[in-house]
Amino acid sequence: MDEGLYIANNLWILIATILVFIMHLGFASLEAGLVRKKNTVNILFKNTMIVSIGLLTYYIIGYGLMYPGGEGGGFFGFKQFGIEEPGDLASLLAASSEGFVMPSWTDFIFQGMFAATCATIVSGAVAERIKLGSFLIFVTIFVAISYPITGMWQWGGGWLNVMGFYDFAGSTLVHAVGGFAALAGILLLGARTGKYTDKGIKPIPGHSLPFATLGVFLLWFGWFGFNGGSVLSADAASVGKVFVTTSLAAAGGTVGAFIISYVMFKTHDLSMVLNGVLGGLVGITAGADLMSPMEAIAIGGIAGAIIPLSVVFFDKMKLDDPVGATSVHLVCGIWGTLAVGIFGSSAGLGQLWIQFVGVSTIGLFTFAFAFILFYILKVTIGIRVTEEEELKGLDISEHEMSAYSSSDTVAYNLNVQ
Amino acid sequence: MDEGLYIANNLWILIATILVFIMHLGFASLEAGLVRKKNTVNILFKNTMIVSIGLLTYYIIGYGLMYPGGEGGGFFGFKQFGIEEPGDLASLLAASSEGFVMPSWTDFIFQGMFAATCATIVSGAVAERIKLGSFLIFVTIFVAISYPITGMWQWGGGWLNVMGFYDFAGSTLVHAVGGFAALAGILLLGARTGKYTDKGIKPIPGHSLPFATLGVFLLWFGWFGFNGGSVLSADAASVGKVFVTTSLAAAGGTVGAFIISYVMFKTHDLSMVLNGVLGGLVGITAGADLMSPMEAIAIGGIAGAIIPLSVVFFDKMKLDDPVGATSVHLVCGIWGTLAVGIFGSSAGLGQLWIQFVGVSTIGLFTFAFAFILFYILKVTIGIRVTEEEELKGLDISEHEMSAYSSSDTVAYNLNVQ
Amino acid sequence: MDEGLYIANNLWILIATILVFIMHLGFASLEAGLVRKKNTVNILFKNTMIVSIGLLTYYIIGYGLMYPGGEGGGFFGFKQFGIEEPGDLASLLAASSEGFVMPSWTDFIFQGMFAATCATIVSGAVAERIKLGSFLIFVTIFVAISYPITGMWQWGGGWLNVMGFYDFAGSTLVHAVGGFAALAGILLLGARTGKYTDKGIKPIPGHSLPFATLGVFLLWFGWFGFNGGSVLSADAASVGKVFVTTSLAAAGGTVGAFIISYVMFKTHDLSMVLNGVLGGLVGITAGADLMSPMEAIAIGGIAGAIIPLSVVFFDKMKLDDPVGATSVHLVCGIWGTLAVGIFGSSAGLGQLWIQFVGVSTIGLFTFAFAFILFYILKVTIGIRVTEEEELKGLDISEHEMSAYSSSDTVAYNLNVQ
Amino acid sequence: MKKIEAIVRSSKFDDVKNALSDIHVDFFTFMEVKGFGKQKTEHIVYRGAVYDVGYIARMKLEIYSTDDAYEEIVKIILNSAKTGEIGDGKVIVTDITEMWSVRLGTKNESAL
Amino acid sequence: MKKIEAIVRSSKFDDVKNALSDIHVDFFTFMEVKGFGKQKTEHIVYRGAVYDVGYIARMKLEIYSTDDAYEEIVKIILNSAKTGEIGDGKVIVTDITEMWSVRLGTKNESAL
Amino acid sequence: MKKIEAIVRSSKFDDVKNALSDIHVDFFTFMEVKGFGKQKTEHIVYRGAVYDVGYIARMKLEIYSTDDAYEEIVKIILNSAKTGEIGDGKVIVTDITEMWSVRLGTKNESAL
Ligand SMILES: Nc1ncnc2c1ncn2[C@@H]1O[C@H](COP(=O)(O)OP(=O)(O)O)[C@@H](O)[C@H]1O
Ligand SMILES: Nc1ncnc2c1ncn2[C@@H]1O[C@H](COP(=O)(O)OP(=O)(O)O)[C@@H](O)[C@H]1O
Ligand SMILES: Nc1ncnc2c1ncn2[C@@H]1O[C@H](COP(=O)(O)OP(=O)(O)O)[C@@H](O)[C@H]1O
Repeated sequence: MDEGLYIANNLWILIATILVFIMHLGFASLEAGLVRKKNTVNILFKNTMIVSIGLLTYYIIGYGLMYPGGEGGGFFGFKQFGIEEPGDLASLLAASSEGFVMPSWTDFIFQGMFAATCATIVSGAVAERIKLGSFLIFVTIFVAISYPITGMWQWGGGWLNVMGFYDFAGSTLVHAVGGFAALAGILLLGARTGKYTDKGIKPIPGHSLPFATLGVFLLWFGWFGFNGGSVLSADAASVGKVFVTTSLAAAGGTVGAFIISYVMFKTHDLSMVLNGVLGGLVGITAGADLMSPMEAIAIGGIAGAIIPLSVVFFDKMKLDDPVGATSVHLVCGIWGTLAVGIFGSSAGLGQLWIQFVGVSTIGLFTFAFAFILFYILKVTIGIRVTEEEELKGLDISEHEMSAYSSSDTVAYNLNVQ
Repeated sequence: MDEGLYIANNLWILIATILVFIMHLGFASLEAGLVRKKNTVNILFKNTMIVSIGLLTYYIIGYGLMYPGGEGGGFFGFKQFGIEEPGDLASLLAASSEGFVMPSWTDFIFQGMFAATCATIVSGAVAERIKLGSFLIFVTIFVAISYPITGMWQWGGGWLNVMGFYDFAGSTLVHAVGGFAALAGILLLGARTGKYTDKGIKPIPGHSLPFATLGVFLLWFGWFGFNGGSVLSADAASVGKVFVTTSLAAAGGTVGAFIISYVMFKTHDLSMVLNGVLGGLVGITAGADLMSPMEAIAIGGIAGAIIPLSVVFFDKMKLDDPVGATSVHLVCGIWGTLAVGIFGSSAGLGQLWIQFVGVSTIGLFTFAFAFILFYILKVTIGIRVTEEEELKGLDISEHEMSAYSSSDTVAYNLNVQ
Repeated sequence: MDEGLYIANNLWILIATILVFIMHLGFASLEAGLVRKKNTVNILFKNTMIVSIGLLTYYIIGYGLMYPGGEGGGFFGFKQFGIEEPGDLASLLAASSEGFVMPSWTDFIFQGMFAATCATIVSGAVAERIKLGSFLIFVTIFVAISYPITGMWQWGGGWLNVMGFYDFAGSTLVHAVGGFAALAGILLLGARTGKYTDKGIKPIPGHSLPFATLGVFLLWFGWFGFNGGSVLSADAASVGKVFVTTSLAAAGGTVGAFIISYVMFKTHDLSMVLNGVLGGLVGITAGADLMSPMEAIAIGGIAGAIIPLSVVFFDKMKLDDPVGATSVHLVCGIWGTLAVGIFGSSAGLGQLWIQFVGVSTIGLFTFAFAFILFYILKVTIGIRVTEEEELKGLDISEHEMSAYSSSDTVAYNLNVQ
Repeated sequence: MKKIEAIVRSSKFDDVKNALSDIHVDFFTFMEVKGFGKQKTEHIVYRGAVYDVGYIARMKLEIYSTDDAYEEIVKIILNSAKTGEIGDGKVIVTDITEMWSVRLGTKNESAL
Repeated sequence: MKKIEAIVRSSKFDDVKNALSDIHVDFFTFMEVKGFGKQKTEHIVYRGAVYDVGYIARMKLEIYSTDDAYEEIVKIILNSAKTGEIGDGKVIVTDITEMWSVRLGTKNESAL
Repeated sequence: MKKIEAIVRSSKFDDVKNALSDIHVDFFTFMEVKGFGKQKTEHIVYRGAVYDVGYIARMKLEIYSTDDAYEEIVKIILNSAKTGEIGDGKVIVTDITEMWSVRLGTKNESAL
């Protein structure tokens, strides 16, 4: 491959890496905005730790588990601890004669940013009541082991890949995986105190919708890298197409959630529309390169429309998810995976079945793994803070600090004399 | 064209697209910061909807209106609904033998991000009193029809282009267009209740200057894509130059607004300096590729200096603009357009005249379109909320929610027992 | 050089420029989050001015001082005011036959974004008590003169470069330089009123940890450009490697600060972990291209572990630094510089000595320059606000405004009737 | 000496203040309070669940006055705070045993 | 007429409110206050320095009542706000000289 | 029983608190209030328009005390809150009819 072309391809993946990185800020902002003031430090702390823990574990064993090399088609494999150094430029160019092959640095860092993402999804769903220590242990093990194993099934050339499963950028492999783990956590933790009362559901509004909105825009921003980088080259036609389908699906999701939430609730709930944007993005992720613009709008629009229904459904089931992570990532992740069998160039009953098999086997494995892990933590060190700690807020009880301090005995106001 | 070169060019436009996208977050943050707490959800909601509506309408008809193809030189044209798929890479490379020709995907998504921008400008100016429904209808029609028509006159090869009008990245086509529509809205809506009293002008400070500052930095960040992408290739010398002129103009705008607002008000008003940054950026946009660094500093500096004067002027005229959108986008947009005839490689009386013709015809058309559209909405469904709704805030009256909820009956403080 | 390759290289430096630009928002957010509410406008104002002043002075004389050209090896030089225009593409390509040579536009704007960074570091350390006017004068002179002179010693081909000093992206040249200037400021200003009392140290918590967290993520985001761009080309292997080492060092810093601050304080202090992320990033900056992933983790981990120790140490010395800038930038900057002699491909006692000489001579010069400049300001116009102004907050006393206004006589609450 | 406490609508605060100012009562203390009363409260919708806020934000004024002046002050407040709709609030008067000016160290009438 | 002021734990506010509601005392005013008392306060850690917040956030209720009803109200508050741990708070009763309804312009009992 | 209410400068709050602590008055309730008075308020400039904030943020302390102790408390507040400049605030004393401890269920002196 021509050096200029190689460099341009590599450059795009590196830039996509940066964009996926900033999705962690997107998640942190969104989740911080949707929890109560008294749990803000806690959620920010978790999200800061997650990205670092994710990168370290993915470096140490995750990458080796996810890309075991060899013949492929398997269920489990492991190559090595750490990653190999790439060769020099000449050998990289030579290896890329048939198409762009990334240097191992680039491949690792791009994939590493993805890995931590799925843990971040869990963080929002279990917010406001989980013990910090248990959560960090869960995340470390989950990202180190579970995520790369199911990832290998498809992206590492494993059995699902051989079977013909299609998941372009991770509607299943990242989003539904995060969502299934979140569901396990929600089930074992129980709802936040006071959420489901005899008199019905008590809404617990987030403390800062500006931060939530900031988070959603940053996620959309990062999604250009998430989906666009998943082309795995800077191919002029493909990346552009993915940008178009991704954006139009997000736009469709916005409008879908806008309409359905208005029909259902007779008002304009910003938190629903924000979830709708994300629903559209998650929905298109499995088939972003297969869809026409109109199909992208349809997939995104349906995903957005699902959001208010799904949020209400989970609340009916008393599955308490402060940020709507299960609706966005689990439900729309499943929808996006199946949509590959319904819309676009691969549509067909056969493909739909394979998609179903893919998302359900990965879902089962992930759910079981997460459930058992959370369960072990629950019966050993415990996963839930005490009711008193929950009432005070995790910021005081876990961090002994407050997100918005007034640092003087009194909040000195505008005109202190 | 060499494949590596083609890919690199295309990559830059895609990255510029992402940067222009994040300007929507910039606008949302800036506007949210400069309105009152009680209208924050409303402004965030509008800005979230705008970007999605803008992309959808631009896909459906906007792009076809703006780039009708054919002979050019006209006032109006329409190619088709939706966009054509680009050919394969070979045909794209072949088509680019004389210079980089973007794949249609790339072209559409880059242009689509611009389209929604001008609607966002209106949103800030009419904030805190406009009805949500009427605003969304306005934006949909305005972005779908008015923006692409005037856009075609220049960028679509229309009559202004043939005449020699120059507007590199849209001081007129985007910013002044947004500003003229904003002015029509302000005129028909009237000022916020309580702003202009017998005793003089009552300032209504924004509720979060940190968010406003965040917005301005994000806008500057995005402007690298807005102007840099408007080179329409990754040409090494041109893009670099545009980065330099854009940044120096922003720096000039900062200092210009700093000095003049200190001279006028004897204090350091952050909101003025932030508007000054934007004024400098809007000012350089028409001629970012034509100016030397010193000329860029001059254009930006003058734009920044205009800001405090313009803000005071509009207030004297009782034209109530909560975020200064008319000063930044309309006044500095006009200034930047004219500056192409005064500074830089195209300067000259002839060019100045053409610039004047361009900005005034586009201004007239846009103002008339927006005025009529707002007027029809006013006499049919109404455009202004009731005084009671305004007093309560649009968050409660239009969205039945609050941007910063304290979710418990009482705001549980630091040390709840 | 092939045109496609040249364009790709240039594109990366331009993108890195944008990333370094957004670090200014990162600093602004971090510092705003870590000061008290009543000083928020002030810190945002300073950070907005700094980036603009930095770009303007760097254009006018800074670049000429830092890259004087000529034989090299010197202590001081000056080429010219402003920058030369680059030649046309053909001449650029010709000049790049032996390796990528940036067009002057690109080089200037990339370097210009760095220059302002070191001033931003000072801004945080002297926050909440310095006079606005004096600070702006300091920054203007410091960035215009002191930063480029020491920068020249290494990056401008000066005596340290000849001697074999290594500072890849500026652990010393940017971060320690900012830190030394900050130290001079802290010494001459004294601590914030009420910080060090008879009864011990009174903590003065920041008013918004969400903003502080936002800032740190944006800084990490920007650091991909800061370090990645310092490769000075888009070389596929090098940039990828720098991304890996930079990210793993940040991850190491997070975990290092997490562990040590837990051991020391028995709690999870978010502000410490955030400083730990930055400590890791500063630490890897001098040798980001020389380290293996494991070495990067070690360097970052040690830097993160240093943070809590250093913060406590400075507080014991009664050196009051509201944001921890001296711990992050000065201490970890020195650590990172020395680490080049301890870890990685250049490690060795000889190199360690040279690293020591480099950081101490630059430190001495910078500290002396900053101290004298602050001292002159102190004895002439004064550098500290009055105690009354400090008590009221700088927002009211310097800006006559408030960061979070409730714009009505009373803060109209949720349910105003 | 009397202490007058008035709980009024936030939206009427400026009117009350101006009316007091017209009779040269320029000194008083106020604070934001919340009230449960006959007036129905707003409802809020969040993620599909509707709830009543349950209380209404109100302003409370405290005015220290002489035994002679208080009746007029009460009258002025009753007039200026009135809308006639449910939710107008209450005014109460209590006796002050002693009142001091911190600045002057003087007591009662002379402390005003 | 009596004015009852109760300083209670924030966490007991809902219980007090419900208990009052059970005896049909639905009208009152409340505000957030801070208290120094026997109860030890939380400590906060920030950048290595530990400090006590020094005060505890509490809720203050103000209820205007007739001379007949106030004893029951006080009893209900004493019961519902009690945890038995240090920090439960205080209830005081003072005499109201006059009470007015802004809406009705009526006085004392008829102003409730 | 007496109730002492003091409206003081926010900047004097810590001094008052320490002075009270010196005479072993460690229990009281306080809140942030706003005051209109003789003291001129700050002005704010926003986008070219100047305006007076119109009120000044102050702290209000409420101390329940025995009939014996209140005079000393008042004296201590008057001393410690004083700057001598306009704006120092007021202290008032009213009679409490009954006072209860929620925790102990005891009344008056024994409720402190
Ligand atoms: N008995 C009471 N004790 C204390 N405050 C009361 C009482 N009754 C009413 N209030 C206060 O007055 C406000 C208005 O009362 P409401 O019953 O809604 O209307 P109205 O005053 O017109 O009868 C309430 O929100 C509450 O703050
Ligand atoms: N003498 C007092 N004057 C005013 N408020 C008081 C007084 N004593 C206690 N309080 C209030 O009651 C709250 C609880 O008091 P505390 O001494 O902690 O517990 P307890 O009420 O169980 O004795 C305090 O935080 C304070 O707000
Ligand atoms: N008549 C009054 N009723 C209630 N509060 C008052 C009264 N007079 C003064 N205050 C309170 O005391 C504060 C200080 O009063 P001011 O007149 O400014 O100074 P000084 O107390 O020194 O005379 C005011 O801001 C207000 O909160």
